[in-house]
Amino acid sequence: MTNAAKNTEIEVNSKITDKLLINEFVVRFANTNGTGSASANNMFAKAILRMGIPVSAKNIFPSNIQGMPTWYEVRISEKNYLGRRGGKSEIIVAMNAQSIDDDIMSVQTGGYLLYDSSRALLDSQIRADINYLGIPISNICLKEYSDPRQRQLFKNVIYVGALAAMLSMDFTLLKGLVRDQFKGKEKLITPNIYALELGYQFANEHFICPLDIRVESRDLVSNRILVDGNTATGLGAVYGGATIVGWYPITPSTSVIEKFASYCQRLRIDPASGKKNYAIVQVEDELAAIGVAIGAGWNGARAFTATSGPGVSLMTEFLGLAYFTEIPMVLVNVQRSGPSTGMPTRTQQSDVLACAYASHGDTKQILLFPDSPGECFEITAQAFDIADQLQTPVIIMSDLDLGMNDHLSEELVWQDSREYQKGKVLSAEQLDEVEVFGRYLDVDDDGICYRTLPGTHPDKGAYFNRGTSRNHFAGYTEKSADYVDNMERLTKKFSTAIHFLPAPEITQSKQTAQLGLIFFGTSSHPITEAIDHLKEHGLTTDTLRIRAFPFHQNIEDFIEEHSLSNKQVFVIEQNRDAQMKSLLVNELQIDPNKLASILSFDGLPVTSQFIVEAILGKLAQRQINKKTG
Amino acid sequence: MTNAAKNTEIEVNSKITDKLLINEFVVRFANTNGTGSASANNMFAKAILRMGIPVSAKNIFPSNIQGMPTWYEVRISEKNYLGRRGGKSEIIVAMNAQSIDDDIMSVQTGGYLLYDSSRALLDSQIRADINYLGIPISNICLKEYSDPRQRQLFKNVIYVGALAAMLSMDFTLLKGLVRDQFKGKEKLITPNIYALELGYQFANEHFICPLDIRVESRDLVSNRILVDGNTATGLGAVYGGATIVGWYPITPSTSVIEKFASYCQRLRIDPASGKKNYAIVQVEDELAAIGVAIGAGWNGARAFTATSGPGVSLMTEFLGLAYFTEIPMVLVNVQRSGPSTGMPTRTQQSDVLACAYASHGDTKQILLFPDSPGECFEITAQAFDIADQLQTPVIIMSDLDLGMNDHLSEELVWQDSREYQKGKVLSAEQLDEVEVFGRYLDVDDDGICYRTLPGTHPDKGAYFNRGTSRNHFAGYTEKSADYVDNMERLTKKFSTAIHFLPAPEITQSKQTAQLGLIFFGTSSHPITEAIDHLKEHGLTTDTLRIRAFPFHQNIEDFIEEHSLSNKQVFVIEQNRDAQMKSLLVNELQIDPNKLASILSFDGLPVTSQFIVEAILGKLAQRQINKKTG
Amino acid sequence: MSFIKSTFRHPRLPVNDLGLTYRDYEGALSTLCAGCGHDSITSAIIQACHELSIQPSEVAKLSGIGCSSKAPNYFLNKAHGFNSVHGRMPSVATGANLANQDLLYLAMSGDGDSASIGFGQFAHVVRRQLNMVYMVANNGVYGLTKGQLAATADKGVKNKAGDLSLFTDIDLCVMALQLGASFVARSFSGDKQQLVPLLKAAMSHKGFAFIDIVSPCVTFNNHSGSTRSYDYVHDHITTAAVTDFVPVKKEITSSCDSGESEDVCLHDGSIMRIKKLQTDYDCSNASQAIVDIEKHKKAGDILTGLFYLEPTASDFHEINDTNDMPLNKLTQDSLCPGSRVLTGINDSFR
Amino acid sequence: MSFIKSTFRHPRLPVNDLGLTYRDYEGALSTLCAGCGHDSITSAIIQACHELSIQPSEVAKLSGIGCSSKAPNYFLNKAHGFNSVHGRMPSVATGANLANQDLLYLAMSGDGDSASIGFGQFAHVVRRQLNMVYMVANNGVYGLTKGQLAATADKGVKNKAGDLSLFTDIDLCVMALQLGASFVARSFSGDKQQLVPLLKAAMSHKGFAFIDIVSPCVTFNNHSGSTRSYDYVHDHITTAAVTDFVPVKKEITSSCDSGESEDVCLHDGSIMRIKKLQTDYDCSNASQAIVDIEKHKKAGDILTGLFYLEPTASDFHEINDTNDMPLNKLTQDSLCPGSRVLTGINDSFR
Ligand SMILES: Cc1ncc(C[n+]2csc(CCOP(=O)(O)OP(=O)(O)O)c2C)c(N)n1
Ligand SMILES: Cc1ncc(C[n+]2csc(CCOP(=O)(O)OP(=O)(O)O)c2C)c(N)n1
Ligand code: SF4
Ligand code: SF4
Ligand SMILES: [Mg+2]
Ligand SMILES: [Mg+2]
Repeated sequence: MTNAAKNTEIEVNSKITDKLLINEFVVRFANTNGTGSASANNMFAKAILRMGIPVSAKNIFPSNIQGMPTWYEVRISEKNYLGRRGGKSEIIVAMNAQSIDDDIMSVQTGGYLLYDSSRALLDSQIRADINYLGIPISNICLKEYSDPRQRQLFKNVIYVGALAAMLSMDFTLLKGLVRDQFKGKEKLITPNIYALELGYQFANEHFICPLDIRVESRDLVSNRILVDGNTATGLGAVYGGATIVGWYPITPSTSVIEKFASYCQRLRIDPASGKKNYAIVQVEDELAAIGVAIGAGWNGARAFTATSGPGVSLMTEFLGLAYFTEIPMVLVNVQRSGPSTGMPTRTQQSDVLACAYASHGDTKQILLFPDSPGECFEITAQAFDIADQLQTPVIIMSDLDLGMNDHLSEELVWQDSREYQKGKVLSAEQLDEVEVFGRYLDVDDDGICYRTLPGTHPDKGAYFNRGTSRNHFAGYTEKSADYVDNMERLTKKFSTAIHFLPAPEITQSKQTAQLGLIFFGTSSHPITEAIDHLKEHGLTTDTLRIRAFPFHQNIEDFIEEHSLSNKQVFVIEQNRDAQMKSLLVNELQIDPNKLASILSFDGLPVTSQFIVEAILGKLAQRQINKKTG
Repeated sequence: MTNAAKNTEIEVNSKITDKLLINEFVVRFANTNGTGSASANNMFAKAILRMGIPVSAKNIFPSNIQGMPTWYEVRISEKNYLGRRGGKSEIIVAMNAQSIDDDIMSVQTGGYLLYDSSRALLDSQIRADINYLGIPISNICLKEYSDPRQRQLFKNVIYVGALAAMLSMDFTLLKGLVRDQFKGKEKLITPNIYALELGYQFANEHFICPLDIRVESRDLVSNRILVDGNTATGLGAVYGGATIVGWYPITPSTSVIEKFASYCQRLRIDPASGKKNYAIVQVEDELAAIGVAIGAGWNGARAFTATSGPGVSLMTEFLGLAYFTEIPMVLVNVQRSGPSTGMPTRTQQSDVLACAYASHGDTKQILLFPDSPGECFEITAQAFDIADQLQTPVIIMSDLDLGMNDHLSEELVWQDSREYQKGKVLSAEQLDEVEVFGRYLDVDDDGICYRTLPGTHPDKGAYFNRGTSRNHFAGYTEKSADYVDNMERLTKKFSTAIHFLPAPEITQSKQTAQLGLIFFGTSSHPITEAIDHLKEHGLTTDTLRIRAFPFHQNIEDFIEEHSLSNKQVFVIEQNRDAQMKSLLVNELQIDPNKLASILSFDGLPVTSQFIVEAILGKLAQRQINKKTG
Repeated sequence: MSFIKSTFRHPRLPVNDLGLTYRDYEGALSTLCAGCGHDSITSAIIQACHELSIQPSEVAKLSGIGCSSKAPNYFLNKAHGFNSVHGRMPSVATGANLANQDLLYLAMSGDGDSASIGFGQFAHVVRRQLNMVYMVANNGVYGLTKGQLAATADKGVKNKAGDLSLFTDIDLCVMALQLGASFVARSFSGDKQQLVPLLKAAMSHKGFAFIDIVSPCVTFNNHSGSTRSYDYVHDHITTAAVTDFVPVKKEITSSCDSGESEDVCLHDGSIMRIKKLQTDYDCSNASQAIVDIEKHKKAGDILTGLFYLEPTASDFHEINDTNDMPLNKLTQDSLCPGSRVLTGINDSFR
Repeated sequence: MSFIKSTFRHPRLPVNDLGLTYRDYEGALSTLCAGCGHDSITSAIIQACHELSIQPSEVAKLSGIGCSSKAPNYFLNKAHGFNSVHGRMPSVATGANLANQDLLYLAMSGDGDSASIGFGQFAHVVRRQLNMVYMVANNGVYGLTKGQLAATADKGVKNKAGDLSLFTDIDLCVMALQLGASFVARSFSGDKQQLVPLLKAAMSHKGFAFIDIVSPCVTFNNHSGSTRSYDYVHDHITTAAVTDFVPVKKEITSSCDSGESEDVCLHDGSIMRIKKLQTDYDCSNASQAIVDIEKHKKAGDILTGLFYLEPTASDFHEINDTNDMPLNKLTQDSLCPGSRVLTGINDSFR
């Protein structure tokens, strides 16, 4: 095969399967960041969605603004496998000369490489076992457009058009998407559709379209939506009644606030005055950001902030203050790969311990673990209730994958009958009735005391809120008994907390399965697929998805049930140090040997392949140990 | 008994024992802070020391500058019980009208209350079962002195003089102490001795001196010293070669730096130029303080900072940077009662988890746990070697009790043959020889790489130090494989670390005892006494004192050996949440049920009485559980 | 400090417009050192609030950490207070104020709290033009940690322990002026006659009001050689203008000598009457104020009084265009867009 | 940005006194956006170091976090660098400098890094008079996090996303002047002719040298309406004086027109020649400089050039009286007092 041949006509070297591969494959786009590829790639994913086929997308981008390699991985799966699969991709769109060598290597045998053939490939770039689809995209753009920015931008649209032909996508639907996307900027619609058609026609003219890998319309999406978690979180905060935000930009949490702000601009303007029913301050750093939330929480408004990595560390002192003074507020932690600056644009679940025990001294924080945009919305709204009811910070543990990637999710749900739960806040009337008011009096014996807000009552209920030891009446004390009493009450409050927190999601077979898988957040995405593969290996699996810390009793039960002799519990997490396992062991007093860890911490969302291999490996190891031991 | 009678003559109401109580009791001084009592009380303790009797002192002071209650507890024990005993005191010197009611209640039946009888006691303040020693101290001072400050100050000296008579202390020795104390301020010697004599004579004239509680000279101190841990730590840093300090004041760590500074002023002036061989900067906050240490550590100087409570939280982000970029530095954490501002002048061991896992992401820090001033000196000096050898921060976990109270300790030891261990730092010559230099190349397969210092070599060895993911050559990378490789190497380094760290101190009977006690830092002080009492209950005890994290293998062995059916391992710590137990369970993969926690967290140093009662209580509970279960 | 507070009340204590006496504005008993300047500030605040007939419960007291930051506990017992963490009061104040713009925010900080650990937060809350009274009790040392030099200590002075202040000192008034504060003044805890009217004006001012109050630390910085001791301050204090404060309801009766006296009308209609003692005094010129402050400093003097006032300044909420109804009073009706709106939003994700 | 760097070297590239070419001062390939102002600063630094014949390995490069803070990776490959955490470079620089006063400390920060999160550290390192060159690449936005407004953005401007800058902007030069910096200048990344001599002078200056460098962010703040765009800066830049830098070894040949030109001798004997373009220019008067800066700003102009120079200023080590031998070079002999001394100390505890 010569380069010339590759440029014009496809020559099928190898096939993935003898049959057609329909609706079950991965397309990976390799681009340079800052060239506008993400929106074209997203258009591709959304077109699949509108064809009724389950789809998910991972944007793998650098910590840099322009000119570095970036990838966008679209998984199409009518089996509803929405996590990453692992392994090589069926189709790679290789638009970045920097990374093309690696990209060529990551095409699956029998798969396709769509590349810009304006420049010939090197001999070393030719693999005999894959198929090359060369389109002279740069040359086409050079001919079609004069503006350099357009020459750049439309490259991306052209390959989407070509893919439409190759994969037999609904072209009308794609055009509809362009119209939706540029609503309000009508001038852009025609040139975009034109670019789509350039690609579409080129592919149809030069290749046998569609390929043996292709899509077919289905009705498998039902009312699900494709959205990123940060958008849903921002919206959840609007619905949850948050009015005040202090924040400081940091990837990957920034868009939580940006989305909150843009929804507020639409949904939170006072109809009478046209004024804002919210206040967002971009402050000087993360210490100030959480300070704002705490000040507002003290004063009775629902407030939150969002941050990542280094921001969490910087908020540590204030988290301790809020825990000890019992001030409600919500912190959204969109985790990224640590330690330190780490890999700011890679995902991880590695702040579990840093958040659970945030701050010096004996502190414990409430954590919530959403796993989908739908749940981000729900849990964020709920977090404000929980914080108010428990009078303590609530940390929502999202991550870059959940926050910034588009996930196929149940739609967002709000019951209009639902009422904000503001917890134990005394009104002026209630204060009048109360005989003695003590801010830290455990009246209900649940560890949660009654609080008052500034300005409520002319004479009663005022107290001096402080991070120092205090007695029941918020008076400063260094008396050991007072101190211990207060600390033990806080422990009691933490037990009470469990009743307010979302319970774990458990799937359990009739007869307890051989394997118990425990996971949380985005680690749940590849689970369905992993379970199916484990079944192929004759292994049955029960699962438990943790949704909150402190832990519900049934987590302990699940572990007990699944750690009998011929069973095994695995804890899947995306960090090096098995942080969730540590938390389970500590807080539930569980023998750590009952829990085997599956740890994926390379910064990319964990794959089903990784999970299955790790589980099989550990089970095999156990077999060996049994035999030899 | 009338008040008049109490003021002049002692009338023994009750006795603690029929025999004389010699060299085995507690004297507790109740004063108002800011009145200069601490130095008089300290003089009392030091006099006991010079009489050759083991003594220890606890200063229990408020977070305030002047006018609040403060106590000073001196334990005299020829049995060498140097921890707190618990329970009431044999003698109380009650000089504070604010606290006198409580003080009277805390005299042991048969014990003595020495008080200022210038004002009569109330009837409610008369207990029939204790003995009152009234001295009209204020009146005496009013008569003797005209300056108000003197009237205040000499009160304290007067009661020390009186105690000398009552307890039959060596008066010449006391006078010698005054001379030592006021060396350089000779004018103050005569009036102080005069005040001592005022008290001494008054007591001799009005009471039957000595009392049945008294001291007798012994030779039980040998070469031990009486000093606080912070002084020893500051001095350890001088000996360990620290040259640079960034710091921010915070109780109870401030005096670490103050002592370092004052010893440097004496011992670190360049003899030729008269210039400083050190630099100490009081910076704007704790973030800057640790930043200074890190910058200096990167540049090859030995540097440290000291902080407490909130300061630890504020240093979290930088601790993560130092861990990930592998920069040596030492942090002295003098723990106090948390959370948040907590009780700033009370002790605790509650930053174990906050320090071990300081910072977001997967981080682990090296911890050292000294338990005496002698060890503070040794471990601080050693910490600089460890930090340099491991290229990572080392956190010395002291606490308020250890840092600010005077302890009877082995003397400070320095072997002149000892050499600073600077670890793997390449010189220009070595760089010339090295074929390829990679800052993060694991050449020796121990996880510790070679580093270079700025300015070493004109062409080789320079690299860009960064908190982001990097490859072996310190180049920025977002490649998963590079990231994982580096993170796993850091785990390996942490295993290597164990070889550099002080091993636990184990006392083990020939046959494994029934009880295994694990503790660290100041929790070890009451252990000797506790063991003796447990023996009285027929219980034999082995002990293990943890001196470093990560943990040595023999800690695991100790736990295994002591957790067989009829044995029990207890972990004694001064925090609410059993933080050391958590760390043991996590890191050694130990079943948490093997470890029973003894938790004292009221802010005062743990007592032997508390330990014994808690252990007996838990054992009794276990018996009941066994019977019913 | 005495630890038993007399509960005796004089039957004929003067009452203000709300019928409250001075006692109704007091707080817990001070635990500061006898003679501490901060206690005088406390009593000036009590007097100012009483005279202004401020409803105590309509005040929110804020502070960081330090002896000075304990002070809010010693005034206005009926007001909620928030003793936050060291140097971070400004952010807490921001959140509190955002939540409820109807309260009066009285904040107390120290020079360690605001010029060292909190300098970043200080600078940014000034920029933000938060409607609050920000007082710094400036004693040149860290009182609560026993006398270390603060960043406001004059270069060259020594603290009690003998440490020399080596670096350029930070003048918080100059910084506030530079960063856009709309009310900037300096006073002295020992000069109630000057301090009380300034406090009253600051409380009546809408926008960010900053008052640096020289407040001697008797325990750690009252020695000779200190430039924050009572003696030094008494000897070196100068005032550019004497201010008097006339609440909105009172009629102005005193005559007004145009050249030497100026009336500035504050946003609530109350009047700040300024009697110039120095000819070049001009409280509407921030740059000039900085020059004046520095000129006096060079001469070894401490210039006090009102430095700058922008009576029509905006505050954060005006700039942000926040609803007049305090955000913490909004109910679910106005906060939650409801399920119908959500349906449309869901559609946008398909 | 191109990702393959040519390794071709022109055989006759000019060499400096050390025999090094410009190439010897380069760093890794920039990953910043094509046209980013920060890359121009990088090349000005390279040129300045080359012309001054600085031994690259005798330089320590420091930075915080941001696009600007990446820049040190792109110059002086043979110098060690420390890319620290966001806003905290000044403390790291302090520690590094304390450890070894013999290196030249070149620090690069951004306006987010220095005026927001790092404002406290910035202020305090200025006070400390650390001997370093502190450069801020001032683009008015947070480049790396995609264009949020920085605290240096002029009040009233909008960023690319359309957000309005609501609050008083922080002028870091004014702050540095106020806080006691001994060398303060402003320049423009697009004006190498001005920037290079200023950098050279700053590097030769002993004490704290601050240069605020307007450095447009082509991706997020180069739109019309921005006051940090190339177009705006080109149109509004004014200079008080043109400076030229004459290294210590070179003889001064150009004639010197006394009224309009002034030679300032730096501590190492090199000369800063200043040609005044504005009559009231006086680089020894910090207060005047502040007034000038603000006057121009009110007129919508950006004043650049050398604002202030105190050629005989002290640095931290002089003030501290540190030994001349770098502390990191001291050996155990001079650091450890030994066992004999300890015996005496033990005695003091008995
Ligand atoms: C994060 C943190 N660091 C240090 C401290 C210790 N500390 C308490 S008050 C204080 C300084 C107080 O000085 P200033 O603000 O001037 O108040 P003053 O006591 O002089 O009124 C310090 C350093 C602390 N509480 N928190
Ligand atoms: C503690 C912390 N907070 C936030 C961030 C995210 N962050 C990275 S760079 C940056 C701002 C950079 O702005 P600037 O200093 O002006 O540099 P520029 O990119 O504009 O050159 C921020 C907020 C971070 N890395 N660390
Ligand atoms: S130490 Fe100083 S500032 Fe603190 S209370 Fe005493 S006098 Fe006031
Ligand atoms: S985003 Fe702006 S500051 Fe960052 S590299 Fe691009 S142009 Fe430069
Ligand atoms: Mg102070
Ligand atoms: Mg910037």
